[in-house]
Amino acid sequence: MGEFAAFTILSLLILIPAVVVVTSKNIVRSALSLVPTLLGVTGFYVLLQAEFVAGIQVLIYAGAITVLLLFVIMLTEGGAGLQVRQVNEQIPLGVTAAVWLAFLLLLVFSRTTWPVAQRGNPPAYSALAIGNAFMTDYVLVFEVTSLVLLVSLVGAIIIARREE
Amino acid sequence: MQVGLGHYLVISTLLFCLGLYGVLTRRNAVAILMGIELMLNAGNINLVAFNRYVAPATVSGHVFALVVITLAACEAAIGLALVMSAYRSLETIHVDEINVMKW
Amino acid sequence: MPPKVVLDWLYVGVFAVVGIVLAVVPLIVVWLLAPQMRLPQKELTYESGVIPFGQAWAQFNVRYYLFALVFVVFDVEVIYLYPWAVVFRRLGAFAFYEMLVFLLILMVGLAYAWRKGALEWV
Amino acid sequence: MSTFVEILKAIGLAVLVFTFLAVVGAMFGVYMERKISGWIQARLGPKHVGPQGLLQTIADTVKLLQKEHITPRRADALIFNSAPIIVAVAGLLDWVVIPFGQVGNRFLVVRDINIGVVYFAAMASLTVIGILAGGWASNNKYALLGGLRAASQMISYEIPLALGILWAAMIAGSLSTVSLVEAQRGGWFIFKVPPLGLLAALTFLVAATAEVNRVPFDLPEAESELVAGYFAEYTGMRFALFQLGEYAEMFAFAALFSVLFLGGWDEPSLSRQWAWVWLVLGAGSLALVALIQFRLRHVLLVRPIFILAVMAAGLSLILFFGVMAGRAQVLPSIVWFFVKMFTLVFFLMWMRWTYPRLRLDQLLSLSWKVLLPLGLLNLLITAFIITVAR
Repeated sequence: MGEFAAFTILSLLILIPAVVVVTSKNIVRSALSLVPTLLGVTGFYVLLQAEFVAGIQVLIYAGAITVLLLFVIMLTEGGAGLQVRQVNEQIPLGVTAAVWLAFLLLLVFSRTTWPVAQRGNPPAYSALAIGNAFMTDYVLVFEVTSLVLLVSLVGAIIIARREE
Repeated sequence: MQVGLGHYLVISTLLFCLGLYGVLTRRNAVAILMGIELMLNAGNINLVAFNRYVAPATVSGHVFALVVITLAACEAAIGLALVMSAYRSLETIHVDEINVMKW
Repeated sequence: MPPKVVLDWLYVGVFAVVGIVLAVVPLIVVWLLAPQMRLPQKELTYESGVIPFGQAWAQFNVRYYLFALVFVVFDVEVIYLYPWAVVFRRLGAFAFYEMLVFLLILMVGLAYAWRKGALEWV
Repeated sequence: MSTFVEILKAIGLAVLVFTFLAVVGAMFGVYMERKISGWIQARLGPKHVGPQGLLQTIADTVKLLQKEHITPRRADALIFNSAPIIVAVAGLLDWVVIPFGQVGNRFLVVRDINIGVVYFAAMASLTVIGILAGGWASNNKYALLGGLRAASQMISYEIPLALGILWAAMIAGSLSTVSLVEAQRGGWFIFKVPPLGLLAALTFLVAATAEVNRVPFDLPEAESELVAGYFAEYTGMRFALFQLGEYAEMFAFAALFSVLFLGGWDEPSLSRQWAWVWLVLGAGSLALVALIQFRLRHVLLVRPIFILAVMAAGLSLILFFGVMAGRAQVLPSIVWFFVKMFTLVFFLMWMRWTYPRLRLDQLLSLSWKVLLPLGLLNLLITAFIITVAR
């Protein structure tokens, strides 16, 4: 009961700002509406008992990626873009594609029986379990991640500084 | 009422389609990136939800989610670097006006 | 009774809601107590007493972006250090070498950014 | 049903913590700041409202409550009004994981979240969004510039901050604040693996000072060049909310520093044969008190030192007699928490009048070229020492 109430509140917290994100005429408001959506997703992770992922979601998405987006908005158009039309002429196409995809996916979901496990409890201390997984089973993922980070750092610096 | 896997899948589907709509209809490159972030978040909800309901004792889904978050950060960094670069050479970040391949 | 994790964050949620309410209350009190007289001069943007010109929403230096960029990459790196910090004592030297490789690769990135002047504020 | 009780409990605690922050953090903090600033500048500071001006901030709050709210015509009203709330709430949320002390087997902490320090870092990073939103929504050149500067400064120092947190978490092998304090029973982390513990603590302290935008890292709010930075356009209570968030954050970082490196609520304990150290310390501080009282009575500059010396003398003598009387815990743990937190806050305020403001380029290179490599190396060397080289 309580779980369902929390789930409903969080769903609204995710979906309503998400609608603002994709429809607002003001790009800064779009970017700021991203924050409640991301925090709602954090709430989902908590309900799913993925505590560490929840913390990281706030730290990276809300604390870093949103800030990066806001920076770029302020460094490019900022408020100057407020008068400019923000949407292109593809609205009918966009609506069709989104609704059709949603319909298709929901249809598929409703017809599939997932192999839901009846037993097993999530690890109580998820950071510990994740650390163990990274250091043993997923060690290759872990090391390659650092390469991905390195490449994206180098690439982004090259792209952003090109003309100096 | 119990919250099951299906509930999470429905919400993540809706979020994904909202993101898709944003990507298809926005002119502003930064707004398109925001749409992509929404879609990645929807994917992440699925990863963690499947982990919880299909294999609750493991953390593989959490690990994938972390990797996706990492990739989202890298994608945002590179994508926004491209936006900055386009803005500096073409004075616009509206993707329908960036239509020349070489300046 | 929800599991500890959910309960912990339930508190966080309640704190956020109560915090917002308590932060709005003084604003309502002000709205009730304070005098209100709208004057066009009062609502001008403050620019040290000079009549403001132009929009503040103008462009700024690209440098800000470069720092934000390096920040995002290193912030992501740090999230991998947290789980490592919890387990590495249990796993011993092996975990140390894994992290050494991870950090060395990233230090190359830092050195590159340094070399290319992305950490320079000119 | 029990969930409902928990929610009521959470609401009660939230009101309690918010009141605590408003009274101790903002009101007393502002008073302390003004008094100390006054003394260091050889002034008296607030003096007229209440004994020694103690009620000055309450008078100020009442005044702020009656001030008109002005929203500049060209501002984005919705974002403009919500930005101070974001900053204040982020400051409040930090306090969920701060442990105040221990009574018997119970810990005085709102919730001991498993990933406490990650949570703290995450909530602290939310402040940046509020500041950036406030600076942009004002549509004011000073405010936007201040907001951008504040944001780039805060994000630059978040990494060294996280490395400092990680250092302590690594030694304790845990991310929860309570177990971090418990792990320091035997020795505070600032003394661990000398001198690397001290180095990590200093990295963290510098980064924390920058993170809360205090001198010498206060250029986002530099009153002499940017008027007031990102809150230039904010009036009355909305300005007060920004201040509340800022002070809440400052006290939270001071508390976190003591949790990470100074043993939190842990009492500094010496065994019986070392108890004379307390006596020596107490006698020394008493001598200092006497010197200031009889010789330098009229020099305002030494008053902060006087207060510190009185505190040190009192605490060391109490500790001495407590140890001699054979008590395991001389003072309640919550006292120690407050002593450590206020000493650090005092230190931050002292620094404000000691160091000049850094330039933006100096500030950024301090973070990226000194603190970040230092923090990473410190982490690696410490990890090497405690695993491989043992």
